[in-house]
Amino acid sequence: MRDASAPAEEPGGTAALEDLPGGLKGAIEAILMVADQPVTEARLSLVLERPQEQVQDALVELQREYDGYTGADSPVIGPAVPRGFELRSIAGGWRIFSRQHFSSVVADFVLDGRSARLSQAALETLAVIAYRQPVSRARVSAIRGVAVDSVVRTLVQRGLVVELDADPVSGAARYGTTALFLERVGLGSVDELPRIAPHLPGLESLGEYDDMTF
Amino acid sequence: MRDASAPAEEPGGTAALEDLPGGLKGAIEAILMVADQPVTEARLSLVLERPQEQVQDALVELQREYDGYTGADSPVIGPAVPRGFELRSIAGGWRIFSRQHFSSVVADFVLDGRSARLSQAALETLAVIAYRQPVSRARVSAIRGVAVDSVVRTLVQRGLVVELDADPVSGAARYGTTALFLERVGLGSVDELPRIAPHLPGLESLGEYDDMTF
Amino acid sequence: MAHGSVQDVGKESGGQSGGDLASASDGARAPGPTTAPSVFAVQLTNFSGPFDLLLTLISRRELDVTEIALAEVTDEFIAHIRHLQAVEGQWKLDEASEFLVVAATLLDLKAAKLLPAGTGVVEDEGDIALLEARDLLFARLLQYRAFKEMARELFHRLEEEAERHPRDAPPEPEVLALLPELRWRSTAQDFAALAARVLAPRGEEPAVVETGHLVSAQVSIGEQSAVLAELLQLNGAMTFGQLTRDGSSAAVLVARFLALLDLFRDGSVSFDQAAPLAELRVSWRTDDA
Repeated sequence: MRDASAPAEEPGGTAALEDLPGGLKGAIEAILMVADQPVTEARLSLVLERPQEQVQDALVELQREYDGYTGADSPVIGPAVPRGFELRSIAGGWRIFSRQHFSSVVADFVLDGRSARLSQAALETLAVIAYRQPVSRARVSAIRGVAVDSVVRTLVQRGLVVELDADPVSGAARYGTTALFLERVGLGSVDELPRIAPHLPGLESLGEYDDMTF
Repeated sequence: MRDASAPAEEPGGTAALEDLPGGLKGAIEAILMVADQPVTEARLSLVLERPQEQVQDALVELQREYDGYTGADSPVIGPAVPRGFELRSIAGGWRIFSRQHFSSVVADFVLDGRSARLSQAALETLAVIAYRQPVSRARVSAIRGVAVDSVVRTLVQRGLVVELDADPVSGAARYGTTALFLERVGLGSVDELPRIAPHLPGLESLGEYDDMTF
Repeated sequence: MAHGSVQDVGKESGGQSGGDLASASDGARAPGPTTAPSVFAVQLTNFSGPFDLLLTLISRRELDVTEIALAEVTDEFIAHIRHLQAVEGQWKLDEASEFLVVAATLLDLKAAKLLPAGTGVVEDEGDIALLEARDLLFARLLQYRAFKEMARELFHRLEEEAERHPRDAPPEPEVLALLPELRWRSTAQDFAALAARVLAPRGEEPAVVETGHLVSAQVSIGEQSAVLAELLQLNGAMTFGQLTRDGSSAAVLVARFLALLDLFRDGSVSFDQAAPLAELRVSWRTDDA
């Protein structure tokens, strides 16, 4: 898929972006497609090293394209056909969402895919959070050896886990378990969680392993 | 949030989808926006209540559109301009990815744990398991000439390899690769792995050496 | 090229010392400027087993696997594992045996080459066994090389794929709110067991050979040494039969025997045999002896 001839390696990097297939708009799309929260124009401007007005213009153009209107330089015959997604400006940033009028389809998909039981990955992540709270996603991820972002999200959606505070050092959000969790496992408080030391001698010294990456 | 004016509630639901602006393709796009793993054609077919061939055609059309080619019914003047994202068929399903040549600008916005590199020992072990699955650790060890227990454990933790079954003769656990592995190497299925034969004529007959020690 | 640390040499790195493939494969492709043909400079590369080492040595000299100049490569291989051993202090048993098996096979082959060529006719069973050993070694080496190639291929694919990022963004909150009722099965106890498993350290498990089914009780050679020393110091010279009269089990008997060898090696006891095949007498050596 990559255009091997693309002169991406050009010296004086500011020019290179426009030479890549898709150019500035493509770069913005690439970012917005994988960002899981709104991205501000200021941040885009910073990362892409382009003036904020230029970024803003590109965003509005993209928004119009997704809504079915094409740029003046590429006229399309026929009625405007919107894409299944849209670019919305919310909470001071931009984010791609499913188009609203497809929300029932999206709901069908989400409901169909969601098992009424927690996956093994979700249970294990929940266990780590329960015993290590308050704990950041990065730390849980280090303990489990895999990325846990979507699993933590599921647990938050399920109301079993909640964002407690920010890590004083890194500023990363830290998670803990909820009252609903306690209710499900039949406990009055987190302190009543069975000790896990008997299962594992020397657990106390485990702290140092947590932060290692594997 | 749902657009009340959209004719989604029409009786005889099968017709409704095509009446929505964007139609089937739009609906598929809307779903791809919220998917957190590759979505199979079968599942799209089920949720959208459309024949699988129709879904497949729409996916291929979307893929081409993102790559910069437009359908015959909407000719665009000028060269094909790819979008900043692409639709790929991997690990048995379809998923949206940022386009590779924008990786440097996208990297700032994602932290998905993909960057963690595997050691040479892990890569070699992964290769043997991928090509010889289902395969026991002892067999992998015989091919590599060293014990592989801890390496296999690492691969299992990373979710790239999984215990499949027990060897019918020895009872030893046999391992194979996972969907995550396919996703990470960008393949649709294990059958798409590059043929091993060109590298080594007559390798097929070597299988018998695996179990021999000398 | 010299990428691995000393501690890493020859060890399974367990996936934690990233990205050595590129460097190792570079070494395998092109003989670096550091490899003067006359002097063998030991490279502290992270060799992933004996085949890896052997392949690297072969390709460094730009030789075909099937026609390796055995004498040179064998010497380098031996030199290398000697060096590794010196650096490591000691080997892990399973690793060492793999290296030694390959080294022994190479030595056999080298020896055969050095001997007068003879008639070229396979003469005895020893020759045939040697040919088989050679073919087997080459076959395994070829096979390993093929998988190494594949590993490189996988590496490139992984690297390339890492530049594409999948979309992983949650739906809108309204959609997320649509959740089927959770079916919950775990009790607090299940949960604790799960947590204990997940939180367990994942480092190397010590390689413990389970012997519980073989020996009912552990017998320490050290302890038995002490027992022997006491008996001998008390009684002067004794026969082995006398020394083991109170032995309650075969394990104790064996441990006493081994302890006796230990003591002899240390110069603590001496053996005295009156006539050929006569019973040995063991006596404690005093300093003035």
